[in-house]
Amino acid sequence: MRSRKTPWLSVALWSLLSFVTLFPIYWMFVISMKAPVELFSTPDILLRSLDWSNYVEVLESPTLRGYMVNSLVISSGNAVLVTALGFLACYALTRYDLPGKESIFFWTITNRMAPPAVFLLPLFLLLTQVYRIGDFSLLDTRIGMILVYCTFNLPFAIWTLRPTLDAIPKELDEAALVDGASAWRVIWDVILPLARPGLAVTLILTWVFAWNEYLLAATLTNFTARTLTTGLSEYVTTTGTAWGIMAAISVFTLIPALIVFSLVQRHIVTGLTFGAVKG
Amino acid sequence: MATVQIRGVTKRYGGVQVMHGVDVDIEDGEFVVLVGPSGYGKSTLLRMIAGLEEVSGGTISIGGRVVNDMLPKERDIAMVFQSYALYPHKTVAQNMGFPLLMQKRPKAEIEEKVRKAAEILDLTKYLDRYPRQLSGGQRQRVAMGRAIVRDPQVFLFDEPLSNLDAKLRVSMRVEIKELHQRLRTTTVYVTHDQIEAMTMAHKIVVMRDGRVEQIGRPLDLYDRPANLFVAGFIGSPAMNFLEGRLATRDGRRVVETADGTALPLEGAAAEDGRRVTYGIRPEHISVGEGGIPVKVSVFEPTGSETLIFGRLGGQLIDALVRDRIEGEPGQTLPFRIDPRRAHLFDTATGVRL
Amino acid sequence: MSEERKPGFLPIETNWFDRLFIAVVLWVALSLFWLRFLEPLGLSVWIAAAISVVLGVWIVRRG
Amino acid sequence: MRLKRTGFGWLLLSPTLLLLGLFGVFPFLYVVWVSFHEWNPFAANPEKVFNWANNYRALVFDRGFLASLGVTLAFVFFAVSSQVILGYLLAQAFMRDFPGKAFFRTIHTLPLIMAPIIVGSVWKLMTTPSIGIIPYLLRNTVGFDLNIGTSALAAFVITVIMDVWHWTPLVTLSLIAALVSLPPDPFEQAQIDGADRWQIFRHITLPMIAPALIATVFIRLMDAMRTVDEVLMLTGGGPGSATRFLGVHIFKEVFPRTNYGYGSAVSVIVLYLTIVVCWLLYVGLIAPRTTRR
Amino acid sequence: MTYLSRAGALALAMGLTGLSSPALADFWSDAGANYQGVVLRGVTESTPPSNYIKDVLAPQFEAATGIKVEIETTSWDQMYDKAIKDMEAGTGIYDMVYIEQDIIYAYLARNFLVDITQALADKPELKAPTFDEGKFTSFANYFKDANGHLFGVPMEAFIKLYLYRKDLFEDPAIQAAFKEKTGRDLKPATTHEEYTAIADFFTEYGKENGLELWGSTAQAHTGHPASWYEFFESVAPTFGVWNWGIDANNNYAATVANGGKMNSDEAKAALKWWLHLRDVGPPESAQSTWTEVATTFAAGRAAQGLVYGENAAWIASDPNQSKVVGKVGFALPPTAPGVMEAAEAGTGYIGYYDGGAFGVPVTSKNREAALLFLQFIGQDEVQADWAVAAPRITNTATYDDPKIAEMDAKLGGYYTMLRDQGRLFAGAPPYPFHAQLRGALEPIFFDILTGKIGPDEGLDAMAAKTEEELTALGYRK
Repeated sequence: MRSRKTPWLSVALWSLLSFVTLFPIYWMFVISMKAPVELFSTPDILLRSLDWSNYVEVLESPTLRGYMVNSLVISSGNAVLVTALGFLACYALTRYDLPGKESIFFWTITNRMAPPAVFLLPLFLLLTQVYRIGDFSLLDTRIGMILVYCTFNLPFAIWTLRPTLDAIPKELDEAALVDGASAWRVIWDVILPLARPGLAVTLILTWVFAWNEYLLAATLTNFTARTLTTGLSEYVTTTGTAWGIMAAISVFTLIPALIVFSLVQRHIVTGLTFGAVKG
Repeated sequence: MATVQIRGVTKRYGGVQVMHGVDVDIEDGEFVVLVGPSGYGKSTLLRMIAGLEEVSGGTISIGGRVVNDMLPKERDIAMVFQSYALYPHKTVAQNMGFPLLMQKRPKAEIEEKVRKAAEILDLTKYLDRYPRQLSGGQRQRVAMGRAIVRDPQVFLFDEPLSNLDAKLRVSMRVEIKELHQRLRTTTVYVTHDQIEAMTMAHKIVVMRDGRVEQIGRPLDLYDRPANLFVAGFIGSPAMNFLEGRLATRDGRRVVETADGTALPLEGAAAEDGRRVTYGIRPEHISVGEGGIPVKVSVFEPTGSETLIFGRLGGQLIDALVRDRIEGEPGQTLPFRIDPRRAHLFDTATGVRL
Repeated sequence: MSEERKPGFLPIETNWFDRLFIAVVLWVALSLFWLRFLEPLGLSVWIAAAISVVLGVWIVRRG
Repeated sequence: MRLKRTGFGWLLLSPTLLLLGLFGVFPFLYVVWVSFHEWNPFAANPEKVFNWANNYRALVFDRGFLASLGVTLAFVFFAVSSQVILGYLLAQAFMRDFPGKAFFRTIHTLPLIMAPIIVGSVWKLMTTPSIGIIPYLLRNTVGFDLNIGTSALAAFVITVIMDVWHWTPLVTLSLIAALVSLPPDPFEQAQIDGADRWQIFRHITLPMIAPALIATVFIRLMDAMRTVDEVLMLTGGGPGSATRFLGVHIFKEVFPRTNYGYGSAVSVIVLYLTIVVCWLLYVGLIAPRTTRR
Repeated sequence: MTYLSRAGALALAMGLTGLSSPALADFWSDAGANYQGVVLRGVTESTPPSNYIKDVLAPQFEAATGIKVEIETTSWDQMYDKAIKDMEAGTGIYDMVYIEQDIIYAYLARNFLVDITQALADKPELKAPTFDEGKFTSFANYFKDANGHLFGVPMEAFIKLYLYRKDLFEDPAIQAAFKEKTGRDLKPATTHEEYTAIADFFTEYGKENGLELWGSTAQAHTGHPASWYEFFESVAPTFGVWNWGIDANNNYAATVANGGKMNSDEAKAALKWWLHLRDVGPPESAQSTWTEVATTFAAGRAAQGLVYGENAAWIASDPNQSKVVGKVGFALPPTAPGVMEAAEAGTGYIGYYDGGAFGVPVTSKNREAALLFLQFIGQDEVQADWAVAAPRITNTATYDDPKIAEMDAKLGGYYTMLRDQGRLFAGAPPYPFHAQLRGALEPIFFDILTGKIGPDEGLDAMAAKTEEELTALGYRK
C-alpha cells in the first residue's frame, strides 16, 4: 500500500497545476481591477487593492446589459435547437437504415471545418437578400444568429451525440414500439431520458461555443442582436484599448458559462463519450 | 387472442434474399416455437410479425387482418426480447405499465393490472425498483409482465431465456408454460434451444436458411423428422447418423456401412444400392446380446443414465442407456438398435425415405 | 441511390458518392499541381481537366 | 398517409440537413462561385468578372499563402499533439483518487469556457514585451527576453501554448470519459500476464481508448485549422507572418483588402485541404469502427 | 473608459439645455415633422467623439426633431467591413457611415456617398439655418470632391504630434548630462539627427539609472497596419516622401526607376531612422499600435515620441490614465531640410492630419432625415461641449469658445497648435485603393520590421510590388 503522505503530495502537485491553469483567468481579474495607468508599467503579480469601477461601469451600461441578454438568448436558443436537432438527426442515423448514412454523417461534420471568415460575406448576402420574408431579414436578429450558429454547432452536436445514441440498445426502441408507442413517443419517452448525460454535455458545450463566438456575431449583427463578445471589440479603439473594462466584461462572460458548466460537471464524464463506440 | 397466418413471406436486404417464402399457420391460443440454429431467420420472422421489420413479399395476418403495413402498435401484440429491453430509467411498475400508458388507460386501471401481473409473476416486492437492481430472472419476469399486462392478441418471445443460467432456464420455462396455460394467448416463441421447443410448444416450426424445414407437433418431429436437418436438430443428445448403402442381407433390408456393418431396418421404400444416411437416436440404442460391436471411447455416467460414445468403422455413434454400465475406454460393447426407431434419409437430398 | 458497397479496386469500401468525392478531390489536386508545375511549360490546364474526367468516370464506375 | 420507415428517418434528419444546407453548404457554394471571379469593390473595375481559374493560378504561386499553410500545419501539429499527450496524462492522473479531485477537475476545465477572443486578449496582455507578466518574470528570473513582437519563434510558441492552455481540457474530459468506461478485466489480465506499465498502455489502454482519442483529435484538428480570434488578438499574425495561420490569412486577405475573389479561392482551397485530411482520417480510422453488423 | 461615463452624465445635462434657442427649435421640429417614425442608423468606431454622438447628440436630435437615431459603435476594422458590405450589396442598413481619411477616396470612387452640398442645394427646405459648410476647419477639404462639394460632415480631427517629456527636458541635471555627452543643448528636436541623439541619450540614461525609460517609442507592430501608417504617414513625409512615395499623376509610379519615390534614398533613410528608434525604444514597440504608443508614453516609459493627437489630449490631461499629466510638451515633428518649407508652401506636409466624418450612403433609405442629423452635428452650437467631452475640433469657431481656451491651456497648447500649424499636416493621399495596397504591401513591410529582409531591399520590393498590385487592380495601366 502507498504511504499516507501520497495524497498530500498529489494535492500539492494539483494545486501547482491548477495555479498554472488559473493564472490567465486570475490575470484577467487583476486587469479588471487596475486603473489604466497601472497597466503599462512594471507588472505586479499581487492584487494590492480592489477597484470595482470597471465593473460598475459595465453594470451601469444599458448597452452592455442588452448585449448580455442577447448573448443569453442566442446561445441558449442555439444550444437547445442544435442539441434537439442533433439528437433527432443522430437518432435517425443510428436507428434507420438510410442509404448513404455514413456519407451523410461525415458531410454534416464538414460544415464545422470551414474557417469562419469564409462564411462572412456569403452569409451577409444570404441573410440580407435571400433569406428574407418581405421586409423581415434575418440580419441583426437573434433568430438569425441562432440559425447561423447551427453551421458550426450542429455538426459538433451530431459528433458528440452519435456515440451516446449508439450505446442505447435498439431493442428498447423496438420494445416501446411493440408496447404501443408511436415513433415520436419512443424518442420522447425512452431515448431522450437515456441520452440525458450526452445531451447535457452537448447542450453545455454548444452553449459555450455560441456564447463565445465573436467573428460571425460581429459581422452579422448591428443594433438589436449584438452579443457580449462583440461588445468587447468596442473597447479596442484607435484612442486606446480599455483593457480594464474588457477584462471586466470578460469576467461577466465567464460567470454564466461557469454556472452552466458547473451544473453539468458530473454529467461530463459520462456524457462526453466521443466515439466511445462499442465493438 | 387470434390466429396468425404467414403466407409466402420473403425478406430481402438490399440485393440479398434472406427469407424464401415462409408459410406458417398458427391457431388461436396455440404456443408455436420457431426453432433453428442462430442466424437462420427465425428472429427475422418474429420481428416481421411484430412489425419491426418490413415484409418484402407475402402477407402476414393476425386475427384475419393483413398487418403487413401496420405499425407495431396497431397490431396488438406483445413481445419479450432476448435482452428484455427493460427501460432502465423506469421502475418495474412503470416498465410494466408502459404499454397501458401508451393506450392512455386510466391510472387506476394501470395500477390494478400491474399489481395483478406482479402477483402472477411474484414481483410485488420489486415494483419500485429499477431494472439494474434486479437479478436476471427477475428482469426476465418483468419483461413478461410488461407483455401480459396489456392482454394482447399475440405474445412474441425472442429467445427470452438465453441469457439465464441453466437452472433458471428450466424453471422459467415452466413458468412461461404455466402462464400460457393460464392465459391461453396465441404465442410465437423463438429459440435456438430444441429442448425449449420440445417442452413448450404445441407446434414447432424448424427453420433454416430462411426456409421452413418442418412444421409439426413436438413428438411428430421427434418421431418423424422430415429431413436430416430436423432429425439432427431435434432431440438431445442428437441423433446418430451413419452413412451407408441400402442392401438386402439374409432377406432383410439393411443399411450397409463402409466397413460392412449391417444396420437393421424395418421396411424401406427404396431400391438397394442407394446411398442413404441411417439415423438412430442414442436413447434407442441399448447394450445387450446380439448387438453390433462398437469400440467405446468414453463413458459419461450422469447417475440416472449413461452416455456411451463409440466408433463404428470410423463413424461416431453414441448410446444413451438407463443402466449403469462401467467399463474401460477401448473395450467393445454390443449396441442393440431398435430397428422400428431407425430413420432413413437420402444422403444426397437429406429427405426422409 | 444504392447503398450497395461493391468491391472495387479502391482499398476501402465505397459507395458511388464516396467515389464521386474521390474523383473531385483528385481533380482539384491534379489541377492545382498542373497550374503550379505543368502549365508554365505550356500545357493547358484543360488537359488536366480531361484526364480528371476520364479518371473520374473510371473511379465512379469501377472503384 | 403513413410514412415508410426510412421516411421517418429522413423526416428526423431533414431539419438538420436543411439548416446545414442553408447556412453551410449554400454559402460555401457561393464562395466557390465567387472564387472564379475577379472581384474587388475598390479595384478600378469594381464589378465581378469571371476569370476562370486565375485566382487559383495565382494561388499556387502565392508565397504568402504557402508560408501560411506551412505555419498552420506546424501549429496544428504542435498544438494538437501536445494537447493529446498532456490531456492523456491529466486524464490518467484524474483516474486516481485524491482529496479535492472534483474541485481540481472543475478548475482544470475552466479554460474551456473562455471565449477565444478573451483568451487572445488576456494572453496578449500577459505577453506584451517587457511589461506583460510573463516576459517580466522571465527577464527577472532567468534573464530571458521574451519578445513576441520581434521573435517569430517566441510568438509561434506562445500561440501554441495558448492553444494548449485553452483546449487541453476538452481532450482531458473526453479521455476521462473513455477511461472511466473501460472494463477492468483486460488490465487485470495484463497484470497477471506480467505486462509493465508501458506495455499495458501500448497494448491495452491505447487500443481501447483509440476511438475516443481519434474522435477527439479529429474535432481538435478541425478547430485548430480554423483558429482566428485568439491569434488575431494576440499577435495579429505577426511578427511578419510567423503566426499568420490560414484563418488569419483569409481574414486579412478578404476584409481589409476587400479581395473577395482571391480570398474566396484561398478559402476554397483551405476547406478542400481540411476536408481531404479529415476524410482520410475518417475513412481510415473512424468509419471502420462505427460500421457494425 | 472615463469618456464614456462622462459623456453619459453630459447626456442628461445637454438634454435639458440643448434646446435653449426657440428659433432653432422651430426649424428642427418643423423639418423633423416629415420624418416621424424614421429611425436613423449609423455605424462608427467607438471613439470618444462617436460615443458623444451616440450618448448626447443623438438624444438631443431626437428631442428636437422626433427622429430616433441609433449608432452602432464597433472596432475600427469591423466598421469598414460592415459599411462596405452594406453599401456594396445595397442593403441599406446604414443611413450614416463613419468615413475616415483612409477610406473616403475609395467611397468617392465608388459613388457610395451622398453629395451633401448638392443635396442641400436641391432641397432648400432641408437646409438648417445654423449649418454652414464654410465654418468647418480646413480639414473638411479632405471630404470634398474636385468641385468642392462636401461628402462628409467632419466629426474628428487630429494631427500627429511630437510629444516630449517637458519635465525631463527641463531638468537641469539631465540637460547638463546631455550637453556633456553630445555637446548640444537639450531641447525638442527639429531635425532627425537631433531626435536620434536625444533618443539614444535617454535610452542610455534609463539603463544607467535603472529606470523604465527609453529615448523614444515607435508604433512598430509587426502584425498590425499601425506600423505601416506610422511609417508612411508620419515618418516618411518628414523626409520629404509624400503620398507614400507614389506619383499618382505619373501612372501611379512607385519605383524610382519609373519616377516614384517609394524606394528613394529619402525613403530608405526614413525607414532606417525609424527602425533605429524602434531599437532604442522600449521592447513593446515591436507590438505597439497607436494605442500602445500612447499608453507607453502615458506610463512615462518614453522621453519622446510621435503620438496621435486624439491620444495626446488624454496623455496630457487625464490622471486616471496617464502618469505624465502636466509633464508633456508638444512640438512639430523633426523634419529633413526643405520639408518644412515645402509644407509651408503647400507642396508637401510634415505629418498626418487624421480624423473622420459622417457621411450618408447613397443606399440609405432615409437620406433626407440623415442629412438633417448631419447638419445637426455640424452646427457650431454643439461643438464646444463636444470638444470638451472628446478633444477634437472641426469648426473654426470652436477655438474661441472659453471652455476650449481653458482646455487648451490644460493641454499645453495643443489646440493652438492644431489651429495654427494644422495646415502643415495632411490627410491620407487621395487613393481609392488605400486598404487594398496596404494589405498587399504589409507582408513585405512586416518582414522588414522583423529583419527578415533589409530595409533597402525591402523598400525596393515594396515599390515593385506596389506597381504590380496597382496594375492588377487596374489603376496602373
